[in-house]
Amino acid sequence: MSEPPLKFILEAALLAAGGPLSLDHMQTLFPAAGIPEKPRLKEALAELSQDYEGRAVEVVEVASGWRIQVRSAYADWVSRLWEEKPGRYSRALLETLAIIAYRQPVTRGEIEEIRGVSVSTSIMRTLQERGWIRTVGHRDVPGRPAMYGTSRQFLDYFNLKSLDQLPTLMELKDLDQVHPELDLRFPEDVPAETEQQ
Amino acid sequence: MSEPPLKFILEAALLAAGGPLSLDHMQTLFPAAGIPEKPRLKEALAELSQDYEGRAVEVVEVASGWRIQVRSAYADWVSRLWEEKPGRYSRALLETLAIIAYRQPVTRGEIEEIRGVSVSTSIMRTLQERGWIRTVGHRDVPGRPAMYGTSRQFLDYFNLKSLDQLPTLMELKDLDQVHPELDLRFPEDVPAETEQQ
Amino acid sequence: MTEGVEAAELLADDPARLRALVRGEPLKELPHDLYIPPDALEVFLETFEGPLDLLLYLIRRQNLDVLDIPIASITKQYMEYVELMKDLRLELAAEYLVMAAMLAEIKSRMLLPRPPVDEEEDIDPRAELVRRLQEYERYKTAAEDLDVLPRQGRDVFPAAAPAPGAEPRQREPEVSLRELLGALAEVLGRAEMFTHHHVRKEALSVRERMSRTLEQLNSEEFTAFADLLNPEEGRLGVVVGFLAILELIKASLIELVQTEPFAPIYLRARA
Repeated sequence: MSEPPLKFILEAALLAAGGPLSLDHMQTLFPAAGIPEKPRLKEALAELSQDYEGRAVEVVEVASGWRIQVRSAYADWVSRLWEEKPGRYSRALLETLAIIAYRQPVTRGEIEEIRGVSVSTSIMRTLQERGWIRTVGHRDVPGRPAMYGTSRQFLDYFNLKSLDQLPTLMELKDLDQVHPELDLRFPEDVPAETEQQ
Repeated sequence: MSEPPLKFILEAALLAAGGPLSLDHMQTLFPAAGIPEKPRLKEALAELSQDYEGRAVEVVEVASGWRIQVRSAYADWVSRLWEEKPGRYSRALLETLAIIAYRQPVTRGEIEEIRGVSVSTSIMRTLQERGWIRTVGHRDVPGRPAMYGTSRQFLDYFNLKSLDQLPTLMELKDLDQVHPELDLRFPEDVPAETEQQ
Repeated sequence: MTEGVEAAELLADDPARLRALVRGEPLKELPHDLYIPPDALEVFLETFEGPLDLLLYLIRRQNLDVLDIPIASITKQYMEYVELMKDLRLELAAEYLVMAAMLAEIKSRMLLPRPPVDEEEDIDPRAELVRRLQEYERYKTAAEDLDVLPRQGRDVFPAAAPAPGAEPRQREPEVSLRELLGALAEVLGRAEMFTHHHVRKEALSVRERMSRTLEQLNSEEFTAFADLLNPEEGRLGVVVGFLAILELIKASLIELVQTEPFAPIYLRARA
């Protein structure tokens, strides 16, 4: 069998190695009689690099040699490869979120008064990181506590046009009868654009 | 930024994964609104496969999904990447593995009966440690011996999609059918032509 | 991605290391019936995978069919090998000896005259041996076929590339509206908010608007009242905006300034 082009031998070695190879290391892949000179190797790597134009991979030189890597433009998809299964939010978090939705603008102290227990800082942080609540001002009392309200993302995530679409507090007493037209789909069914923004 | 072609997204994911991905797993890489149907994925994999024509890599379907692998034509160069040569397996191990693959579910006693010798514990352990065989149940006889079967990794390792792709087993010839009138003369007395068939 | 080192015993032995020794002496003379070169003998002795394997070898060496075994000569050759092996690998001998006994039995049965009465039922004494040999040969061949299949790490290699910038991500938990409302219903039940928190039939959009209005205001500068009400929202929108401002004033969250009657009204958050 005739020998394949040098660039493909390097492609094979780099992808099989799954990491960088130095030029010295690349030379050890060849039998003593046919070791390519380093300029030849660099040339072949350049050709390979050209072949990869527009593809998902690229040839880059790093500290320990050359490697083939996935272009960062693909990070969004690739990241999801390793996505961990989503956890579940605690009851405390959901209650806090519900109180903010219904009583906004509301301070943490007021939430605690309603719930009868303290609200942890991590719950408030999680809700803010998720983009569902934000600080809308500060109550003019000693300590100037922050007041929280829900965000546009909150409405989007739950597929609501406005908070008015939520059942009133009175109606909440009998949850299953209220608002038959209300979209009570589970978020899994909701299109992703509304989830990810 | 406009989305890159599906085949390149799959190329990125398969190379980043460094191993097989099922179609189901590939679908999880996309946001809920834009999950490609499985036929679309297969189509894109076929396109990718075509792009790889003549290159050092190929797209293959194995038991646990699709993977990108370096073609066997490059084994000479690639195997020099590592100091250690891949282990050759003893005939005892390969015969044991073959019996499990073709006869599963099968007990160790049955394997020994076929081979006419005992099967060493270290062979069974090696096969299990490699993840090629697993206990699939217990035979309902005294001692409840374990029954073994092959795993998906076994198929992946040997580049197979399913057990159907194993080479066909030699056919058994029936003594009575081949020799309807059994000649019980001493074979030494039989003319040589009939011996040599 | 290397194959890793297998247990030494699983690696095929290096043939160069093998020496056939008989009673401690290197083997010089070969048994008369062994028509194989000495080097090959050394290897074979080490690599037979049991009595069936050895028998198959003896049969194949003479190009014979498994179905037509010359029992007498095969038995003789088999015994010679077993003698050799007894010297080399005592622990293997037991299985080989069982086979030797079986062969001897078949041979003797074939020597005996057959009683004419069970002519019909008479079965070839070799039948069971043939069945086992065939069965073994199938898997021996299957193992050889398996050995030449392209293998990961030997013939083909998984292709991998690092993906800088792609990090494992924790997916956000999903929440359904039902869950959210359920949580609220529960907390309300617990807090008996219906009495305690004097809940009116209050449009939630007012509360929402209160949040939004508060955000628009700050304590450093005044915002014109009119700027907070957008006529494009329609009559209802303006009313909701107005109610929100009234609620905020009532809750002392904002202050309202008007320098003289009919002058523009300004609002700011209470510092």
